[in-house]
Amino acid sequence: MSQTSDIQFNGLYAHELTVSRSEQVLLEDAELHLAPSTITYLHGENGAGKTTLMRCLAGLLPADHGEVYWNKLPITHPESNYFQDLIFLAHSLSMKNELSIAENLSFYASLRTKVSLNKQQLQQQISSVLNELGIGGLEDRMFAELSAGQQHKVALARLMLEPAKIWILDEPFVNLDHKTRGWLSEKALAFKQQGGTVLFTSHHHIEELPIDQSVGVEHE
Amino acid sequence: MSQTSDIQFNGLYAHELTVSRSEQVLLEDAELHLAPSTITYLHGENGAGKTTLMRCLAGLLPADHGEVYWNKLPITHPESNYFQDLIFLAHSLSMKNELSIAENLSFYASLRTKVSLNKQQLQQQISSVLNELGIGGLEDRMFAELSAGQQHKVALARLMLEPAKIWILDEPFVNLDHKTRGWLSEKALAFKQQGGTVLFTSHHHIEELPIDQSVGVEHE
Amino acid sequence: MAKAWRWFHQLGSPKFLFQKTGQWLPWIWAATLILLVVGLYYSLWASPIEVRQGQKHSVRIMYIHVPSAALSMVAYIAMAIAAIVGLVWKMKVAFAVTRSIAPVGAAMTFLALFTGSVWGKPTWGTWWEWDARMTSELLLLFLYLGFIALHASFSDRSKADKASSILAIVGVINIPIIYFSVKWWNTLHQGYSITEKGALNPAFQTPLFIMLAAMYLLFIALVLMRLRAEIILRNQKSRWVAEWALGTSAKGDKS
Amino acid sequence: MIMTLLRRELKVARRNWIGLAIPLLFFIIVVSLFPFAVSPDAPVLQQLAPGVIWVAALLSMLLSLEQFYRSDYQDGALEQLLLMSSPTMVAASKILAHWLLTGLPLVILSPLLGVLMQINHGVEHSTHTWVLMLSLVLGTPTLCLLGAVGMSLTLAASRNGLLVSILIIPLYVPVLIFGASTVTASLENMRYNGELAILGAFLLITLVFAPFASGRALKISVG
Amino acid sequence: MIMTLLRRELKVARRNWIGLAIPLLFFIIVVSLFPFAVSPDAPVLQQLAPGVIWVAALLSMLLSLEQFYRSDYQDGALEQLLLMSSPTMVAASKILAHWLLTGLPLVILSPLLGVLMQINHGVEHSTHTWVLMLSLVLGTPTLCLLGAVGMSLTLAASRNGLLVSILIIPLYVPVLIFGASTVTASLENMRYNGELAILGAFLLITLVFAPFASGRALKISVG
Ligand code: HEM
Ligand SMILES: Nc1ncnc2c1ncn2[C@@H]1O[C@H](COP(=O)(O)OP(=O)(O)OP(=O)(O)O)[C@@H](O)[C@H]1O
Ligand SMILES: Nc1ncnc2c1ncn2[C@@H]1O[C@H](COP(=O)(O)OP(=O)(O)OP(=O)(O)O)[C@@H](O)[C@H]1O
Ligand SMILES: [Mg+2]
Ligand SMILES: [Mg+2]
Repeated sequence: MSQTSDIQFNGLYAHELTVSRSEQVLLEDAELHLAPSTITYLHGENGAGKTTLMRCLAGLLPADHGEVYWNKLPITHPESNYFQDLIFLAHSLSMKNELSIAENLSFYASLRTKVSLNKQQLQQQISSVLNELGIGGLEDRMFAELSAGQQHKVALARLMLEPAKIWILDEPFVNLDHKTRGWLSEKALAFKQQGGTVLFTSHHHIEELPIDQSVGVEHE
Repeated sequence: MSQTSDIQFNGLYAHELTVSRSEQVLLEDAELHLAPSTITYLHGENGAGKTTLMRCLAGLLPADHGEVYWNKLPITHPESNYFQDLIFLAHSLSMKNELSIAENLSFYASLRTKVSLNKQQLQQQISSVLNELGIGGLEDRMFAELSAGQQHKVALARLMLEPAKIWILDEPFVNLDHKTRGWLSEKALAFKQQGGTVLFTSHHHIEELPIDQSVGVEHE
Repeated sequence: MAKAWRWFHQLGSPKFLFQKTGQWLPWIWAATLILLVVGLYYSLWASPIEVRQGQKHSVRIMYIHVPSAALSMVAYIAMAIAAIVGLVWKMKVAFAVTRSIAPVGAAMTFLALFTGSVWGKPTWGTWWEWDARMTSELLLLFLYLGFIALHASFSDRSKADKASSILAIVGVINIPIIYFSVKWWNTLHQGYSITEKGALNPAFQTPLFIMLAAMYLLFIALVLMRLRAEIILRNQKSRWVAEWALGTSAKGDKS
Repeated sequence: MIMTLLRRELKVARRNWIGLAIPLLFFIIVVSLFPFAVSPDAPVLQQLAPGVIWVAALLSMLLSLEQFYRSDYQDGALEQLLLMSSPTMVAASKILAHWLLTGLPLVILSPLLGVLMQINHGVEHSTHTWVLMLSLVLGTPTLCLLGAVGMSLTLAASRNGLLVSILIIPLYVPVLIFGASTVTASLENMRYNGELAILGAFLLITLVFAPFASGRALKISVG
Repeated sequence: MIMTLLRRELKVARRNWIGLAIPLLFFIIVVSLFPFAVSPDAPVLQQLAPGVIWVAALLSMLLSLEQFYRSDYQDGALEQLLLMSSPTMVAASKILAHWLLTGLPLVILSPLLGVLMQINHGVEHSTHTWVLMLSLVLGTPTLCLLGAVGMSLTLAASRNGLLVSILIIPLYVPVLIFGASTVTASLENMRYNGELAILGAFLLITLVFAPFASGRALKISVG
């Protein structure tokens, strides 16, 4: 039952969320509010249910019970533009091994209907982001022929190329060197300042990234 | 040219190693010595060539030039028992999604000819390692149904189940929670104390793990 | 109407269904056994022997063949209906029902094929002929096996349920298409030169009807038994299952 | 969405052109085996031609299914697509791309196989070849559509390329029957409009329900 | 080594018992497509039987091959195996396991398909069935061996590596021709010893070089 009128919160709001995996309840009647202009850190031990919760918030995993709202509308509501506003980066990087970096990135960028760049502008933007990430000049390298960290960087480049209002990032700092961690933290802060909502997990403390809210998931 | 008699070093010794990837020389005439009872930390930015070097040391990637010796014998020498002595954990976890944790682990353990445990002993040992790692009781869970960190823990469990003299670990701390990082550091120290050689990479500083040697790979 | 809806919703509760079927099952089994004994007596001893084409005793196969062939199709339709209920009304018990019907339905299909070809050897002189009915029965078996195989290849039960239910629904849309295609296809190439089925001797009718009823009941009984096991399996964690398990074990101790 | 996805599939396919060539090669090899295995006589081959070519087409479409969906699932791209568009849309785009990249080449290649199987033996005109192509044009999209449903259902299932074949081959049978008999009718100088109409009807039915069913299945697989 | 690997393959297979059943079901289903496509008449089917059954066996072996090697490669298990044993040994164990798990069941199932394809139509004895089984016993291991070489070469999926997989399918053709013609000879009441001997010779040759070649290829793929 989606009682649309009840929800007064902007941003992402999860109401009475119950999620289970392998017949094991991971989350029970949880309430979670990710307001605009905040960075939320999701922590918990291995297997606590962070990834599961994120997939549920991203609408990929059906909840057993409860509802997720984006700007007061249920995310499954036909008028909700949640999926336009969301970038979800998961453990898997969602890139094609057979395509080059530039091809992979421009594919996702052009799937966003809001993007109205022409081809050349997009290529330029891609080049400049890759440059910032220290993999400039590798635009035409196959994705499979990159090191683990370089592959991860390519996935992160999407954050700069696609307009969004909420980022859900599952362990975005994994495999990255120190410089790139700094870069990502900086970008997350800038995104927040522009009114963006960020939810991320990490097993390491990221000193560069001040967080506004910290949510723990616990295994009983 | 394998000049066996020349090498006077015990442990792993790489002589005049030249390695390239995508027509780009990553390592040129490098010398590297990993003595017994040492822990070596391999560092470098993303894409510097750490993984490439490790695969080369593990004998999986042919070097352009140079030779790798294990206890004074080239690792490709028929009498070398390097491959009996080595555990190499790579970015990919080498586990079957369709098998349970216990089945995956006992497969690798029983491939080691030196292991002479009977089945029951092996199962007991597996259970106790998994318990230490906080995933006790999940022996019969399919590998695919684990969280990212839990999958990583299973791969690490191999270190405890197979006898070895050298560990080459590519980013072993990734995706692990704090407790498990402590566990791994402890085990690496114990291994070193028993004469083991450890080579590992990590982009985060692991405070619990004192290192004996630090090798940097650099991209020009 | 409202009453019917409430009944429907109550059936959706695993606990309620488990208790009710527990009450019904003994009666169903009793009726099945009685009808089976009577039906088998009639069909194996008391029925006349078909003299046409020198079949003799092989005609007795009919009393198993016809009911199992009929059931094989009814069962698939029932499975598809349960699948729709599960997907549309999100009623989890319905998935347990599809899962319980599938193997029993597949067994019926196999039985129909097996008895059919055993019967075919003495009457037509061949184990197999690409006749429309036989062929669509074979395809039905493949559909069942596909359902079972698909369900078994998931480790996550709720995914397995939903995916295989979609398959069951797609399959049921295709069954009439398959049947008519096959019929059309075979008659194009050759007529029914083998045997004309049809006008059944009334002497065969009574035992056949008894056997039909018996096989239907047997089918229902088997499905319900599987369903109960399935419900327990799926609700291991709930309190009533624990209580039930304790109750039965306590009873077991007493006896 | 459809155009972007199509462009990407084309790019992947160009990179991995062998992956595309293999089903085609398979198509040719399966067909050209029959002269060896059965008999090289033209009349015999001609009689077998419709069936053999159709079975080969069906099998090669099946072969390509796996590669077409599985990789998007494994590397997480499917998940991203579902986030950005409706499941039915994602399924429809994949199906269209699949047909353009494997169904269409089969259709284009079929006259060659007609020659191999002596389909025009004893006649001057090439009507039979046209009928063969027409039947494939109408039939192969249905195969794609049904295959997509099967494939999306098996994505999350433990890895097994052949499972999907078992699920959908029974569904393929009607298409196969009418596809092959269209050509057979033409060979026997009978009318084949009826068969073609039925193939068209199959196509319409599956066009309506398959993208939806496949989309639902994709959503379940990812969940 | 061989035993351990075999045991693991058996475990994967048992866990995934469906995985074992599926190539078999595929085999049956492919064969049963031909009556639909060609004709349900017994004499026609009988004539087609050797070719069709052999093609189906080949396809089902070929398709299961993919799954058999690819998964070990993708999850890195192959790399670990190569670290612990000689490449030839690894290849030989995989090949043996593959044959036991897919080739052997095909052979055992083939009489059933003989019935479906009316192979004994018009005769009282069942010699044809025996010849069919014999040809498969000699032929399927060769298919496994050749397939293993092709598969290991194509694992790394680098572009020129894939080219080789096109070369392996033509290598199958001689086996297929002699396999099918053994049975055809029997159907025509001719001697088939010659064909069987050639199948045996193929087996011996591949037995000698394939595990070695496949091992080398595995090593290259992993590098
Ligand atoms: C593998 C072989 C066979 C298969 C798969 C098969 C399948 C079927 C099916 C699906 C039905 C329909 C049941 C219903 O509508 O309720 C049926 C009915 C029947 N079959 Fe068979 N059959 C086979 C062989 C035979 C043979 C060899 C005979 C006898 C010579 C036979 C005699 C009958 C009769 C008498 C009926 C009931 C008459 C009717 O309802 O039309 N069948 N069979
Ligand atoms: N596909 C799956 N099927 C069934 N159970 C699963 C599946 N994936 C994860 N689980 C279980 O669900 C629980 C939560 O997993 P999840 O991936 O959400 O953990 P996590 O907090 O992200 O852990 P990590 O830090 O290791 O990534 C774990 O106990 C895990 O075993
Ligand atoms: N399969 C490959 N083919 C061609 N080039 C590759 C391949 N893998 C990596 N490279 C290139 O080789 C260089 C070294 O890669 P390597 O994986 O060794 O880096 P790394 O130090 O392990 O980096 P990371 O910290 O990101 O894991 C990189 O520039 C990368 O682009
Ligand atoms: Mg996680
Ligand atoms: Mg690396």
